[in-house]
Amino acid sequence: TRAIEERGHILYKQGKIPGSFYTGRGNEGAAVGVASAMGPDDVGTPLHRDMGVHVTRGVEPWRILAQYMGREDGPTRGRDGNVHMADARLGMIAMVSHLPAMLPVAVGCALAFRIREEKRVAVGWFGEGSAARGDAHEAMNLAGVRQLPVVFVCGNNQWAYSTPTHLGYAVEHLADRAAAYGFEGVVVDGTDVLAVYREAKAAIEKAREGGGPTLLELKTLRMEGHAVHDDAFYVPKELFEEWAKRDPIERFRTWLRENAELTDEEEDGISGRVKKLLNDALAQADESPQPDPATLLDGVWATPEDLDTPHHK
Amino acid sequence: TRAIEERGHILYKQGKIPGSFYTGRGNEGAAVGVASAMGPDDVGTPLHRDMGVHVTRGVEPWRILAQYMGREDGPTRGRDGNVHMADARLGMIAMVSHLPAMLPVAVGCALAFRIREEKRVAVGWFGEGSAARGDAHEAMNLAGVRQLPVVFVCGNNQWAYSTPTHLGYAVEHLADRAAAYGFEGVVVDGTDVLAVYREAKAAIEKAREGGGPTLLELKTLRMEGHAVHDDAFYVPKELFEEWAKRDPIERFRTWLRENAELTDEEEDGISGRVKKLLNDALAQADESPQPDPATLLDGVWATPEDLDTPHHK
Amino acid sequence: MAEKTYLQAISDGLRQELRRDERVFVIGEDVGVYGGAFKVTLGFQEEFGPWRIIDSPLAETAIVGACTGAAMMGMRPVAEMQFADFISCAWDHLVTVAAKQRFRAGTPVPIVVRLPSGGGFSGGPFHSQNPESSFAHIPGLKCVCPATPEDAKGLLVAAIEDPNPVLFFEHKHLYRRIKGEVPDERYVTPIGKARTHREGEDISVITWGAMVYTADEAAKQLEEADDVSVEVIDLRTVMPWDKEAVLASVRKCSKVLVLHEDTRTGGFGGEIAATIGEEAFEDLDAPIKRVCAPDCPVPFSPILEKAYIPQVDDVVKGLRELAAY
Amino acid sequence: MAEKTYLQAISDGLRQELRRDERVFVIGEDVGVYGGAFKVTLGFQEEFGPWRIIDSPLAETAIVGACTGAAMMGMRPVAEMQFADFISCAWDHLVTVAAKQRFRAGTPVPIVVRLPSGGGFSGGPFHSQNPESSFAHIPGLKCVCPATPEDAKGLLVAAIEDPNPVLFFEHKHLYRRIKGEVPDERYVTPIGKARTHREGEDISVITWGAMVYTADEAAKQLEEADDVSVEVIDLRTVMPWDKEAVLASVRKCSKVLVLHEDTRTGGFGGEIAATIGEEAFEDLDAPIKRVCAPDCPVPFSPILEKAYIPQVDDVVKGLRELAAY
Ligand SMILES: Cc1ncc(C[n+]2csc(CCOP(=O)(O)OP(=O)(O)O)c2C)c(N)n1
Ligand SMILES: Cc1ncc(C[n+]2csc(CCOP(=O)(O)OP(=O)(O)O)c2C)c(N)n1
Ligand SMILES: [Mg+2]
Ligand SMILES: [Mg+2]
Repeated sequence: TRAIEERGHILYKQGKIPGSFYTGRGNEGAAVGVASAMGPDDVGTPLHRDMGVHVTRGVEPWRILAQYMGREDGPTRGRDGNVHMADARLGMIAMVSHLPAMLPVAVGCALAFRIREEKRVAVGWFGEGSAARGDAHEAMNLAGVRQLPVVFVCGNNQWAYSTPTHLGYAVEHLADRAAAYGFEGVVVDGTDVLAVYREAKAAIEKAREGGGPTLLELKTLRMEGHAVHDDAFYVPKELFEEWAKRDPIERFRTWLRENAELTDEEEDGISGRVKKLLNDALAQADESPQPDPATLLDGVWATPEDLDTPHHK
Repeated sequence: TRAIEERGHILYKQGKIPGSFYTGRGNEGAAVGVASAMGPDDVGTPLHRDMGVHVTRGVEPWRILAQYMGREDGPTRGRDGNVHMADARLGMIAMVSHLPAMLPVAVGCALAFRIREEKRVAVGWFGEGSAARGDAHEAMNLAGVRQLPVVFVCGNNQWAYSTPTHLGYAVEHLADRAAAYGFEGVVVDGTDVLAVYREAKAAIEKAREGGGPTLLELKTLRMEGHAVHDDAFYVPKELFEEWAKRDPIERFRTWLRENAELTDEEEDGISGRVKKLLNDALAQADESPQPDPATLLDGVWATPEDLDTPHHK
Repeated sequence: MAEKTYLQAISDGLRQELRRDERVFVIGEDVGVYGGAFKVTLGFQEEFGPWRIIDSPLAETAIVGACTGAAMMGMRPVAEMQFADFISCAWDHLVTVAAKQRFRAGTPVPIVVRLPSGGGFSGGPFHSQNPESSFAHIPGLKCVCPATPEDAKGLLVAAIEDPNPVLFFEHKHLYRRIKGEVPDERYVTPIGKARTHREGEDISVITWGAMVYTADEAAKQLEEADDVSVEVIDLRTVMPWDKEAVLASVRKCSKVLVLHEDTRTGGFGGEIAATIGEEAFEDLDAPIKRVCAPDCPVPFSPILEKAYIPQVDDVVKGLRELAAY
Repeated sequence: MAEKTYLQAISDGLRQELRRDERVFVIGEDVGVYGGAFKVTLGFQEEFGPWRIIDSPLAETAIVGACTGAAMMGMRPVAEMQFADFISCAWDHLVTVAAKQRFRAGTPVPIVVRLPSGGGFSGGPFHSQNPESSFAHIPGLKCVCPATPEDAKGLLVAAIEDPNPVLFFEHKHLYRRIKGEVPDERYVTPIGKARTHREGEDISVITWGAMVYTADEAAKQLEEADDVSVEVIDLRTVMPWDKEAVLASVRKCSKVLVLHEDTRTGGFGGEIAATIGEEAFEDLDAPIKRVCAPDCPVPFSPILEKAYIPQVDDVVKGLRELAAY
């Protein structure tokens, strides 16, 4: 089936992108599963493990590479780096470093939809570590009180930098906190892209129909260090081995082979296309010019014309 | 029984103090009940409805009146007003307006006790309205993760200024949120001083023995406007009438008469002593000098000598 | 045209915008049934309903953060802080998200945050502050501080139209004390243009907000008692601030006093004085004097507060020193 | 006495205090097993245990707020922010509670917050900021910005001893790049005393943090190429700042350049320039020049960041203009 093949396609990409792209490793299924469940007019605030969301929404790989290189054609034109980016035309809002500062923003998007009585949904991502911050609480409380069309996606990859979950929170499942805000919480195996898709779809459609917020907790393991410099010495090797068996891409490949008659030829075809796509992307990104220092101050203040964005309609 | 009589004594005071003192009306039982359950070395961060806490801890009424008058002998020496005060020697920490900004501070006191392995407990007050703020979440989460000796007292008087509870939170009892932080929550009738004392005592002693935090939700009704200027037109009259029947002072008087053989003579005696005490206090407060503007800047920076306070030992 | 209080002008201006632009909505604590702590939105919820005049939970980051999200989806949110002092609870959101989103991602954040600010009535350390200097330092945030009813309405309209996050400082002490003629129709007072509150020749006073009236009083006294003519420039907006107007006045008077109600050290008056010193060095006949609050929290006691907030006498003293220099 | 990096000096100073005073403890994100994002507390948890080197949840208000409470109970907390940028999440607590408690209630709050700050390595808008100006404006908070390994240790000790809340800005760019002799024994470098990094006659540069080295480079160039002698004053602490030392240098050189890495408008350089203009007006032979970052967030691209952070060439240019004035 094409839809699924496309998702597989994207998952492959994820596994194949070099360098800092690896920071989402182990989370590709979660990211892609949720993004695939979103409607075209839905919006979201994906974070640093959610490259798969941008790719699924259709950001061209070469522009992502240009972003990493700080080039003029990256979504932030060299103003910000790595996954601190988004394409407004695709309904995505660029994250800030401060976690989970984008959750109140996602709730605000949902508030706009509710005021205008549009059947659109906002999706807000956060990690299990940043669940400890006040922003998570204020956002979920407001969303619960007003029953806004927002889905909170907690990527629980068991570590916040070097901090294990028992030093971050003292409840069994973060999804259980949803009850404290008057909506539903669901725990999902984040390495099973189809399960994620199913639950995300249900939550998003529920919100769309006026059923209020849902808190999805996607359990995964961060399969590498917090970032490239971190070798994750503090994570028990057994844990890595155990979760390696549940690699979302492998799981989905197996599923495709067993249920979607994915053949060796098709797979090689996909890998081939991906390799080419990324080679072309790299070349194209490399041709993107460096930003011009003379324009540094241009972007500080918004002009009335800036308001003609899909965002602001 | 003297202890109880003293509490009754204090309750009477509460009812008799003029002007802004009324802002605690309906909450006297809750405040006094909790304060009476605290040990001499325990500390707390009472708020604007908790005059009863200060009085119970032994702040002399004349100094409170001096505080209201902005005089030199008020606990803040005219620097801050009304209940924004505390006597460090009595283990109290002066509140700020920003709610519930004192909760992380109370948790910090408990952290110090835990680090030093002292059997002391910190009590942090907040209202049901301010439960929506991030500070409440961050404080309870840290306390839960570290199982610190702190008791959170939520004075749920059903209104946050003009905001009813259903616009402030979407869970039945705020006490239920304790589960989200890994400790126990208890709902108590805040107009029953003895019930409050009982539950507060249990929570405080549990914390003292290493049992971790408790969230007490004391249900009352704010029997007047948010402050003197507010006539509370938005509160249904029926609600006032219903809760008037449960006036904590009346309830406790009745109890004293039925169980502690409180006689008319004793009662008149108490009211007499209270009247005199307050008259004297007013006179004494009135003699307190105005603060000297020349000293305005003296208090901005702490000196090493300032650290010789009971607080800092 | 009708005479209105500063507060009425704000209220009417906001109602007018709510009527003409359905993208505009109000969110804050007690803004609905109660009409806001200062009754600026009194009766609004009846007219516009609970989804355009939104009573929020007690959570400033949620309020302002939600405004940012709604603005990105095409709304024109107007948040009310119950007191300006509580904006500290939304500091991170404003400086981290709202201020930088346009620069980083090209996404404008057209929000307005209304901030009842200022002292003078024993509000104490947490109901009297003037935090504009803290925000004026953050690139991407605008700070508006009207002094007259006419400006209050016109600048509020401008703030709502502006595609950037705008902090709208309403001085509580002016709410009911200051009256003035206010056009009934809609009009825009441009952000970034100062006004000359009083013409003068000898000394130029640069100020904004409630201090405009303190400066004017002092100017009167100097004119009458000392025969010194004092110009009073009302900046109207602190970020952006009207450097050209200030420099023109400085070149004319060649003596300057910068006056603000916030504390001195690190206050925005330093920026203004430094800029004048840098760009009008040759025009100055005397050191630039700053009259500000001393470096401490706002005290509660009336006597202490009087010693804290710059008084007419303090300005007169400063002007006399400049005149004598 | 041994040669140490800036980072090692901070680490050793902190360990020394933890050893000699059991009231001192460390709390922050990943400070325990991991030893902190920059490894300042590497190995500390083994030595002092999990209740003195505390891995906190990801919650800055909880971290700093808990420090305040613990300090009131007699402890000497040292909080670590993973990056200075994240202190914005504890802004409200610091300005509302910690800064004002002594003034209001007579209760001192002896806490230290360590803040790895500054740019120069493409950290982008949220891992490069220098927020000291925002805090220096708040009465009751001290801001310490060491430039040398020796000062880093001595000022950290002073900060821990100080009965007030102290923000300790550690410049990330100096961590491993700057080495210097550091005494092994405990010593206190007083807060509020500047040091003369370089003696000069003609122009005085007032700066702090990493910019001390930028200024020194520029001074060298002017001495060699233009035969102009430049004095470099390292403030060491921005609040309180050493006005006397600055004014003395100004009186000697009568030309001044104020340099900082933070953005210009509303930055603390304005306060310094305004004060000099007010108190040394007659001594100035040229306008006070400010060299600072332009008014925008810190950009990620190396090329843009180079245009943002003041470079040696920018300072040289400013000095030449002053020399020619
Ligand atoms: C407010 C804030 N404080 C600290 C940091 C530094 N930091 C970046 S990622 C991270 C760990 C986040 O853990 P989690 O929320 O579980 O997300 P994950 O990285 O595991 O996906 C930390 C502490 C931050 N980004 N924001
Ligand atoms: C952070 C913050 N925002 C707004 C206010 C203004 N304010 C003072 S009291 C109050 C209502 C508080 O309600 P609640 O927490 O239920 O306490 P109560 O007054 O009912 O005892 C509000 C909004 C404040 N004090 N702090
Ligand atoms: Mg995580
Ligand atoms: Mg209440």
